[in-house]
Amino acid sequence: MSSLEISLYAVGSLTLACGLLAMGVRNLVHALLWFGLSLMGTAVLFAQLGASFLAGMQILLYVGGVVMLLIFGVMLTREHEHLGAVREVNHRIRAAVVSLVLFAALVMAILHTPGLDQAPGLASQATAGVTLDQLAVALLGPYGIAFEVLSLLLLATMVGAIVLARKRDPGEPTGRKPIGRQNLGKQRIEGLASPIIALPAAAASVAAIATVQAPTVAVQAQAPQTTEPAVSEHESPAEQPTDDTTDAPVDVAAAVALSAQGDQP
Amino acid sequence: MNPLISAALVALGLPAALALLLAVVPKLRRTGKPAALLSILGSLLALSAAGWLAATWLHDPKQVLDLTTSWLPQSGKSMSQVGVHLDGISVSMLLVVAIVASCVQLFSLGYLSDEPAPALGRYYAYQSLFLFSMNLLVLAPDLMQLFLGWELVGATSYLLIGFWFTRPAAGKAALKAFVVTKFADSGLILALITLVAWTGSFSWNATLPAGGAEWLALFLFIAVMGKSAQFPLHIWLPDAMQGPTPVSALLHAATMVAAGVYLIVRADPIFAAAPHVRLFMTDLGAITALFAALIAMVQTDIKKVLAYSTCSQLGYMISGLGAGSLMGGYFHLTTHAFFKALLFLAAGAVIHAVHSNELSDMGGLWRKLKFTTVAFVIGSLSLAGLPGLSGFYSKDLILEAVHESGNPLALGLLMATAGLTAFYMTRTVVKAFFGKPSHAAEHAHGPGPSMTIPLLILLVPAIGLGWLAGPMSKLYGRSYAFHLDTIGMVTIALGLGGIALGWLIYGMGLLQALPRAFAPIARIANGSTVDDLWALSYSKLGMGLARAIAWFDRYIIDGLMNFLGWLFMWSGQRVRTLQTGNVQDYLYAVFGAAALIALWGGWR
Amino acid sequence: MTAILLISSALFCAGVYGLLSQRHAVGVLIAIELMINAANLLLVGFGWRTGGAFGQSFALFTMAIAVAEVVVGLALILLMYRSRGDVQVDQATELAQ
Amino acid sequence: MNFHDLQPMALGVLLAAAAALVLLTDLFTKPSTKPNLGWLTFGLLSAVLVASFTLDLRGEVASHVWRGGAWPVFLARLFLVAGLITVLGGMDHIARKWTYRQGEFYTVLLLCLTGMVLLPGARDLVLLIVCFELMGIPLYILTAFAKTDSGPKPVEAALKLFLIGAGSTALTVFGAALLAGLAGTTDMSVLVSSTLSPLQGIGTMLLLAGLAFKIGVAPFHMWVPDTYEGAPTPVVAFLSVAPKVGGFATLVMVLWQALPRLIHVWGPVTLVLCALTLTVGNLGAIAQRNIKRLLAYSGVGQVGYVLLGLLSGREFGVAMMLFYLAAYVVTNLGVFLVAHAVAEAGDGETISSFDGLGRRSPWLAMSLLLFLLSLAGIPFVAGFWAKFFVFVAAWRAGQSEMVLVGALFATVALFYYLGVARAAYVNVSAKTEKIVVSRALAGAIIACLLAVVGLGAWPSPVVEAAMAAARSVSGIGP
Repeated sequence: MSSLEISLYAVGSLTLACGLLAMGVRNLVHALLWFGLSLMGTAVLFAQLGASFLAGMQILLYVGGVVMLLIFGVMLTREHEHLGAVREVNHRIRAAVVSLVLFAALVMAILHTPGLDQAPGLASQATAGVTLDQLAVALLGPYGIAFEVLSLLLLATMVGAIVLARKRDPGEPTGRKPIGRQNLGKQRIEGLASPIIALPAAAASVAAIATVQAPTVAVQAQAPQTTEPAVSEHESPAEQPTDDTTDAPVDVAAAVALSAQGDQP
Repeated sequence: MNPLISAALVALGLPAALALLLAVVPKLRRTGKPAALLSILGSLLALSAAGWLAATWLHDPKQVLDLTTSWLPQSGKSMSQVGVHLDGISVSMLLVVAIVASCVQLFSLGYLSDEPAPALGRYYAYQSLFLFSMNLLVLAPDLMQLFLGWELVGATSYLLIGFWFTRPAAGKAALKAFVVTKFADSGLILALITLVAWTGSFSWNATLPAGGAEWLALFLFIAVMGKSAQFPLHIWLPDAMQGPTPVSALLHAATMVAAGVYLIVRADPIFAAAPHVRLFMTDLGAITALFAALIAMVQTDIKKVLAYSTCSQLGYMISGLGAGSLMGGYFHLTTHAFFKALLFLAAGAVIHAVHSNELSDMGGLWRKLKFTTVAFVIGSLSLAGLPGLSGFYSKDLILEAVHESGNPLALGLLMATAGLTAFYMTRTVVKAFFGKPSHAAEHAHGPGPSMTIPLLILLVPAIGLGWLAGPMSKLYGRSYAFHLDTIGMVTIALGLGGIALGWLIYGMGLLQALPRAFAPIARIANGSTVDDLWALSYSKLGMGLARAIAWFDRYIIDGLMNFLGWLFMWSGQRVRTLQTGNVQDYLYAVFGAAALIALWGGWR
Repeated sequence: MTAILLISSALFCAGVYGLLSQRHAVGVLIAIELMINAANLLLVGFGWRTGGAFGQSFALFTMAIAVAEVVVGLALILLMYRSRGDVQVDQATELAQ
Repeated sequence: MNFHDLQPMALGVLLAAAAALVLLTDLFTKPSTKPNLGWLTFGLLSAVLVASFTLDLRGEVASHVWRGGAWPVFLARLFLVAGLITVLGGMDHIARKWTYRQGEFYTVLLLCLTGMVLLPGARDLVLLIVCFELMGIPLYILTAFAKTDSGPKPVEAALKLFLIGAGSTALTVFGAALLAGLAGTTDMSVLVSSTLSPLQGIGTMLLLAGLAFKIGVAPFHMWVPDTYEGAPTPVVAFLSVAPKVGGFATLVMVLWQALPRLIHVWGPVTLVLCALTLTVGNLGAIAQRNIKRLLAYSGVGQVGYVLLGLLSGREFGVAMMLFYLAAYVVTNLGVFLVAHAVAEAGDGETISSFDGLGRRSPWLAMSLLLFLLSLAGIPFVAGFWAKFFVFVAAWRAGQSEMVLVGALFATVALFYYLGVARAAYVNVSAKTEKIVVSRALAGAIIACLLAVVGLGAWPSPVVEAAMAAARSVSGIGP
């Protein structure tokens, strides 16, 4: 067993332990913190495997973005007061059975698959790792189309998240009473509109970061990759502020109007 | 275009055009009478076209004419042909359908005179649709078009059984007929699938792989069992009597139920290569014949008697075809169509007169309905196989064929059925037309001309068609000359015996009649013992057996279908309760299944 | 490579366990993220083994997809909170049978 | 890469541009004129459909990553027809209920269609998954589009779809990661070129499980009845057809094109799933009282037949599967739109809400009857040929047992389909007023009706097109 393997096992088992704790503890905020640690552990694993850019992305996107968003989610739905985040024992046993069956299948297959540890690329390139340039070329080369489609996906997500999360549609008359069982907490929910709008920004940052690489690639590959992809590629970053600016003020106005209304009776 | 083809197209297209007209012009449909007259005119024109065709073919039986266009072209070649195919077989069936349909449409005018005008218009729209569908089936050049007609006929049957849809029983019966025949139709669909999978077309003359013909014939026969009401899929037919009586005459006695027999005749090349299926057909037909005849003995509803009698006669046809006698099966189809239509229409006249289907509400009707009585009696005698009437010749042909095929079991069952048939028809005749009139029968009124004329028309072939067996056989590409041998004489004896027995028991009253008839024996055998024994054996054993079989039919065969329905319903409920609404249970199912198939994937 | 495969399989199965045992909607989301994270680890591992850029590129796309799903999921959780007043996934059983 | 290089995937590019156009138009539209956005979308979709006939869409994009030809074009037309009918049928509902967020609705719908249209051409696993997600994520959004307007049900429906969908995505990604990692590439044409190993089997199975969720194969179908019941009907109409077509297209590409060498792994599993799906779908539908739940289960049952076509082998089976999908799209959209029309008239969504429909609105009832007959596979409407051809394909592939099982369940299906028809024609209702159907919705129903009857009377052109599409897809790959 090489030293790399030993360290991989060490970090891996820490990561796994954090993951298991995240899935097992009763307090949801604690679970989130364990989850964050597990993600960091994964980032370390990435770095050990020579994927330093991805390790950075992992920290930036997951630990910085997703975990924070999820904490927002927990806070805003005020569910941190409820501690019963996990289900009853029989459900947990059921869940454990399923995951153990799956794990058994995977382990069995891993142990029966020959040649996993002796691949051609393992010795030569692996230690050097994949350079950022190589990654950028791949992202805008063979994966260029997928990249464009991804930007459409993020656009759809953004539009959808905004339209679902906002309390009131722009232009909608405010006379209607909100439908919902829990009217007490509604003022506080208003605040959610803006973080939810901010979420797509985080999502779009993947696109943005990768876009940074585009000029380099264009120069390096000396390919005429200029005109068309820009249409959809710049769509998402371009669209986002527009939506932000139009929706947010209206939303805030609506929120103010609503809270005023809610205060009266 | 050949004028003969044009005539066939008239017979096919005119009813279709009328049905379409009545469907899309509600105003016309709602007028009732004019719509009815239009439809009758259409059927008469179709009849004259069919008559001309039949006359031509009687003159030149070997002629074959086709007008087809390819449908479902696939990869360069054509899978299916639609159009008309005229030969002796299709032309003779066309004529039978046209005659019976015209008579029934005419008869309905009087029978349904009390219906509101929109309902009458609707009825005639269905009638025209039926005529079109049946002609489509009859003239089909290949199995696909036949299937099209087959399904349309089924759908029309469904509509007509449920004609009085406000009666819950009618709706239920229509649904039952639909589901049972649809179940059987999956056999036909399987046949289509296998045929096209093996040969790439729907022609029944294609060369099949080894053993293919047996499978194909089996699938086709499953469909026939449903459509032609063979045991145990006959259960829909008695219930189908919920429709108006002329409908029963047309669809459920004379033409539609015979479509199954017609299919076997058409697909003769396939059945000819399937000896096992044919043996099965012979036996099942004979079983159905006896089974249904036994049930008919104890029915109290005049239409149910005729319905079971239809099952029984269809059993004859199937048995004959199974024995390899195309002529016998097909000729019996033809004669049966006429005399059974006659019987049903006469029964319709009776029902119209007394406003009841129950035999107990009838009795002594011959005083009031003299002509109807004559028609019904002649129809019964033809059905019972009295020599000289048409039913005798066709039945004799079948029995001869079964005898020659060396199947003594089937022959015995069919012979017994011949006696029973005569017996239960005598019972019906006596109960309905003779004896003491019931209250309703006292006030019965005679049928109008629109009801008597069809009876008169149908009387002619019911009596005389048997004499035409020779020329008819040429249409089927066979030859035939009547000769009476042992089988025929035994059949005659059985028929006469059945009639005599029925007359003794129901006409004269058993308890008075038997002591006198068996008096010498009774004296020797110590008084009234034989009498009692006979009474006992008859009432306890004979009728008991019939009742037991009727019970079996009602609760076991029918019950089996109901049980299947219940089983599906029950499992449906179980599937429903799986849906707890808790998304985690759903996730559990999803990931449980994923884990299991992953286990499989890793193991492989 | 076996090490990476084992670790990521275990992480994935931990996610499956969480998915089936968490009752809080955010908890379920965490579980899903953990599973996708395991897939990413697998991809990076395979990329390291083979030496191409495909592993890391694929992992980047997966990350973006995961983030998009979190965004939509949080919006839905918010809606659920508004309409029901709680976000316990096992309590939302209005639609059943 | 310049614009001409993208010509084969022009339909996707056009749809993305259409989405952007609708979004921008929405920004500059006053609320009073927003209902025109529906017509704008309809026009744009029609234009793309026309473009699918006029443009030359053959060839490859970006070195084998995306390949055009008859296969993606056939599927794109199916998606576009589904989108057009959904937009037409749902237009009034959307304008009335969601007046101030119509623009977003149509944008998301168009983006979803973009994902679908791009999906069948993908020859790269990453692109395939991204397109699959572009199809999937907008559906979560559309399902939740009613938000809290009418109680918690729509949200619950969307949440169930989302949670199971996201879980399935994780499965898909993990499976794809295993396969791609072992092959050392994401190019689908060389995904299984090396020696076979158990891990590849697991990867295939996890990928299959993830994809099976989208098409509602039992036991991955659990979300289907709940989501169909809770979500807004026009969305459900779309959800019940388009993603299924997309899911099956993906399955064809993954199973037949990329992993044909692993047929000994996925073949038996798919067969078992097919039988299970037929059973669960058809039995589940029997006991339902809500029309949307009934149609949900019936849809699961229908998936069983499509799966049978998929299983039945490369060219003919896939072609017959495509024809089945085409028939299913128009039929199922039609039946959902009729249910929508009845529900819009305030009669609810139970089966008894169809009582007396035959007398109240004869044309609506007749359309319903024809759609139901088509779903039941009764001659001679579209659904009959669909079932028939699939059975022929299955028989030719030696799956005669499955043909018998399928035929049996086709008879069982009559019970529940006729139950609805019976409500419309036999049952009596106290209500006698005619059901008012808006012109757009009526147009959508008539379009479906014409397609169902037309495909029933003359299926040949679509059969030929499906054959061509299937030929073009099976000619590629190992």
